[in-house]
Amino acid sequence: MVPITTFHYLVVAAALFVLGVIGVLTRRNVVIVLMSIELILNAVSLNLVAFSRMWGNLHGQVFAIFIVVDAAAEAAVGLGILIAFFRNKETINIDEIDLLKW
Amino acid sequence: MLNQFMSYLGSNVTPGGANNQLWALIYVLIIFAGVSVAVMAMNWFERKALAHFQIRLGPMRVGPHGLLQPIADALKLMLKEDIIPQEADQFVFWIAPVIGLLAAFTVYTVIPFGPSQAVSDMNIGILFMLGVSSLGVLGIVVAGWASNSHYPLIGALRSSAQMVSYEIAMGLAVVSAILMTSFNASGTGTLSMIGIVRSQQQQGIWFIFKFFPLGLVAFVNFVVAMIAETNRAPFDMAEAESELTAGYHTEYSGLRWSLFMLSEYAAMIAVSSIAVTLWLGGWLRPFPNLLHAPGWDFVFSLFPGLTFLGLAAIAFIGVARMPAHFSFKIQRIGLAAFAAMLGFIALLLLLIAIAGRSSSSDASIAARFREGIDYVYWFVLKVALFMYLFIWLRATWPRYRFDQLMRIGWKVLLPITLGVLVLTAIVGVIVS
Amino acid sequence: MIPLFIWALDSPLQHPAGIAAFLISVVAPVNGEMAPVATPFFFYLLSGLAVAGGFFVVTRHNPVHCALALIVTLIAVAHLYLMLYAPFVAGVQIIVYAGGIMVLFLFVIMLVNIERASKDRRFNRIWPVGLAAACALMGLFVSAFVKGRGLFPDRMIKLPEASNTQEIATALYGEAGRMGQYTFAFEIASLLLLVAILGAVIMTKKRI
Amino acid sequence: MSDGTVKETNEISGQAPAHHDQSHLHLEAPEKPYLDSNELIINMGPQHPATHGVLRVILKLDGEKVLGTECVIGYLHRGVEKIGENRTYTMFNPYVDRMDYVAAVSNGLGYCEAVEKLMNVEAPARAKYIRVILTELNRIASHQLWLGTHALDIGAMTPLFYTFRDREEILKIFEKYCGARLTTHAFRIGGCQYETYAGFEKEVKNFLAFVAPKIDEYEELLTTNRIWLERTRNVGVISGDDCVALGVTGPVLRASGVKWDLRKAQPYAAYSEFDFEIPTGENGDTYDRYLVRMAEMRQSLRIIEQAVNGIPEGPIMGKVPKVIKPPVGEIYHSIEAPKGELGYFIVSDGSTQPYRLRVRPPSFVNLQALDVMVRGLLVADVIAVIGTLDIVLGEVDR
Repeated sequence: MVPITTFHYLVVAAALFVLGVIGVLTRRNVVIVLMSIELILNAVSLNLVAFSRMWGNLHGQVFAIFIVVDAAAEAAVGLGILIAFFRNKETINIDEIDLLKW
Repeated sequence: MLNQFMSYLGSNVTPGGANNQLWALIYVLIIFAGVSVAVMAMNWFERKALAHFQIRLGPMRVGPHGLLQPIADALKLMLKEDIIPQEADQFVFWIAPVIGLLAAFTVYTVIPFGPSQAVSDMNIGILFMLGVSSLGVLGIVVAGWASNSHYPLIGALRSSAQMVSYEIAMGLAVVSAILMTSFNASGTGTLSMIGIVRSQQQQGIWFIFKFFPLGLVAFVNFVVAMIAETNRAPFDMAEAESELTAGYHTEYSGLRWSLFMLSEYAAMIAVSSIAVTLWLGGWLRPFPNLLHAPGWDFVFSLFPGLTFLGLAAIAFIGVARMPAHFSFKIQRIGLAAFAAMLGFIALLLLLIAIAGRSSSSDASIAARFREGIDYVYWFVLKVALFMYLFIWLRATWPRYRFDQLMRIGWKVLLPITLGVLVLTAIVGVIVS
Repeated sequence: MIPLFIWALDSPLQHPAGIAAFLISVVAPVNGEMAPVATPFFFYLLSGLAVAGGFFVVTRHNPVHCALALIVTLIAVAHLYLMLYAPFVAGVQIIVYAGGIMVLFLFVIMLVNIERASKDRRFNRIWPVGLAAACALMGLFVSAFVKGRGLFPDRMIKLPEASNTQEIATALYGEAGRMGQYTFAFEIASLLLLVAILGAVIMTKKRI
Repeated sequence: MSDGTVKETNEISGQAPAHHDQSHLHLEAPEKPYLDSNELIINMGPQHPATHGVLRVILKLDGEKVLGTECVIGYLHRGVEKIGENRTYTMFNPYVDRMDYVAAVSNGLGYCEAVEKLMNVEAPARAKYIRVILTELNRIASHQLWLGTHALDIGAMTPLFYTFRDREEILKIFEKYCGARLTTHAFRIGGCQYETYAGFEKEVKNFLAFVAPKIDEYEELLTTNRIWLERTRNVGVISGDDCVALGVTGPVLRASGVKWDLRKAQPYAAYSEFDFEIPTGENGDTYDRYLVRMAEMRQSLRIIEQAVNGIPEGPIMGKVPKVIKPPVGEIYHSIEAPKGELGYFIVSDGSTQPYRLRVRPPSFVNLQALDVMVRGLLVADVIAVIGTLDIVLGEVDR
């Protein structure tokens, strides 16, 4: 078999990234949109860790940890907004979230 | 093969380590079987102990003193009709208990029953344990949701909130123990489970007694958090029988239900193992440094045999106390055979202890074998004490209410563990 | 569940490891001192699982199924981290992502109206535009990878793995009184988390 | 929770539309000034481990907070009052035991005394003393059963077995006295049918010596237990005024600070001759009700001791005709049953059968307080409050 190189990891990350983008752009359910964002973040941190391995230093891994922190913050705030929104409009469809004020 | 086994016994490496893949596999099988048997034994013991707390006898009919009751239960559960509610989400309903079980059993990969008696020695061992045991909550949440019913849903929401909150206190308590490993010459701590026990050995103190009140406080906090984490009384809100019928597994029956029970008990043993490893010196026998003469080694190595001898004696007393009526004949024979088996094991262990003693200086196979038995014995004994604690609490205390539980988790345990962590760091810096 | 299971049994940290190694030695004999878990077979298996999980996240109707698929992806990616000699990141990924964030997601899915959501249309009104944009992005990636294949060297430098956690700690917190390279960023991240917690609490509370 | 689930519950409630219309829960059209993401309606019971029989409580929840409750009763309705109209006075006597089956002796006492009052006969002194002893024993048994099940509901498993062990001793005395353990039918109109068996006094005294430390044992397990305190203090608070307005009686009323006990207020049987106290609480919460009941058990021991020591000699049956035909008239007589005021209203047309018989069951009336007590609390507290009300569904549904 071909030995696994950084390039292989990049391809996987790119595939995850594109899947995430498709999810963000096409799904209606906000929860799933948030999940797709998590996919994108994962793709990015996979890239970073792969590069970290490629260069043989730890910067990529540290950044991956920061990305996890960011993902946690993003999920908390995003889901908080979602709950608040659901209370008011009783919907989580992205099509119906079209007012700047309610 | 035999030679390899002997050479393994003579070696001092973890099976997961270099060139021991085969033994790693065997260890996985041994641990899987061992944990399953332990869960069954725990099931029997809990029923009997609880019964005696409550002035009852508990199971008495299936086998002498109900010894075969867990087997009968397991058979019954396997043969029961497997019901999936029509409105349930079939796939998720099916997979939920499997998630819980996998999470509960996966944790055993890194539990060190001895310095070389573990499946693997990961350098992120404790992180791995916390992570995998936090996956167990997924099984519960998903089970409650998939049942498509109100009580399971409430139970699932309760337990997910509970487990996520208590994980924080638990993690902080663990961190303070890990911090203690770093107070050595090199100033470097370790996350490896084996490394943690080794550093207790090197520092000559179990971490429960380290910086006296601090280790103890962290340990107590961990114990409270671990009871909450495994959904046991007095924190068994998720399956509070009198409130939510059976909580998240209300709709489950038969084999699937037994998988939930299996994973609950396996998780109990797993978290107890963490507590033992982090604070109670893991496989170390009491006073390994104070009483380290070979003579003391011999005395302590007699303990496993003596324990089994005691169990055999109890079983023989049971035989003697059985009614002399002829209808008890089979039970008497069965119990006597069980007692004889225990006695035989005791004899074997004592023999090994004596044989291992005579050549304790060189690394003979008997000596290695004796050491291995010692390690596993002390580890299992400590875990068994925790199991008794679980039963004791269940028999004694009422159940907390959900908001009180969350209050304890966030307003009591979290600040205390944080304070202990900071104090441990300060004291450690001052001392070293 | 396969990744979880594999993760259960492999331990690339003390190479070679566990049952995964055993399986590998049966499936494809390994030669040399190459870590057995870092074999192409495992790479393809895990990346396949990750991509399949991502695919289901995007296509499944039911949000809970999506969440489960995402968990599979996350755990598979954690494995990939392990293969890349980043055990600490993998551990953090499991604890924070799979154990924390995904439970939060499931919690919210159960709170909001899922019955109706699962009967609704899956995709929004402008899905063709979105899909086209994503395809364009994919084209960009493909062209970049095809043209820039040489930009990524094939080397894979072995990182000292046993001290991985320690080195990350050094980078984050510094060493012997010196501030680490990322200490300031780390503090900022903690501030970010604090703000996020406060924001989430304030937004979800009915009356403060 | 969701549209689907709310509809589903409505379908279930829809089985009883007449009842449904009077529902104060507004199940069909919940008024939501503020849309709530987690409002759900669940049915607790009639098959539920903690509803003590076949009580069905419809709970409207906001998350875990109770917004309102509605009790659906009648699953155990046997038409006891109607049966009474079709039986002679004597024949109806065993039926009353089946109402509050954990305190059957009290039920019988109330009925016999009501009929005696209607007929203007009085039971002899010895019969009255025997009645007091058995009734107070039964009060202890009832409270013990309450304590065990209440503690079990709150999660303490062990007290149940302790209380049942000790209740067994009481049931043994009952069995020796009249041959039955649960539905005793111990008394007859005009007195008692059976003379006490040989050694009765001694056994009762032995029991008193046996049970007093056991009550301390229960208290040791619970009274100062932190979890028990947290689960019961300030839970299900009801004020004395509310109790009076709702007609709540018994330990629930006394725990709210109202010193009202029919044994003192309107002494019946031989209660005026004994020295005992009425324990009262202050806060009217679940913990006070627990304390009041524990104190009542001790007071009952005092009463029994005095009664056993002072039991007079003499006949045990008053002068009652063979065929009981009370004069035309009506009577309301009530006694202090373990759960509260147990009243019998009997209208006689001069025949051998009551024209109308009406029972005022304490459980039924006390159950009304449930809604007042649990609003704003959590689901777990509903369990605690149902337990603390000490209801018996046989009596609620009759």
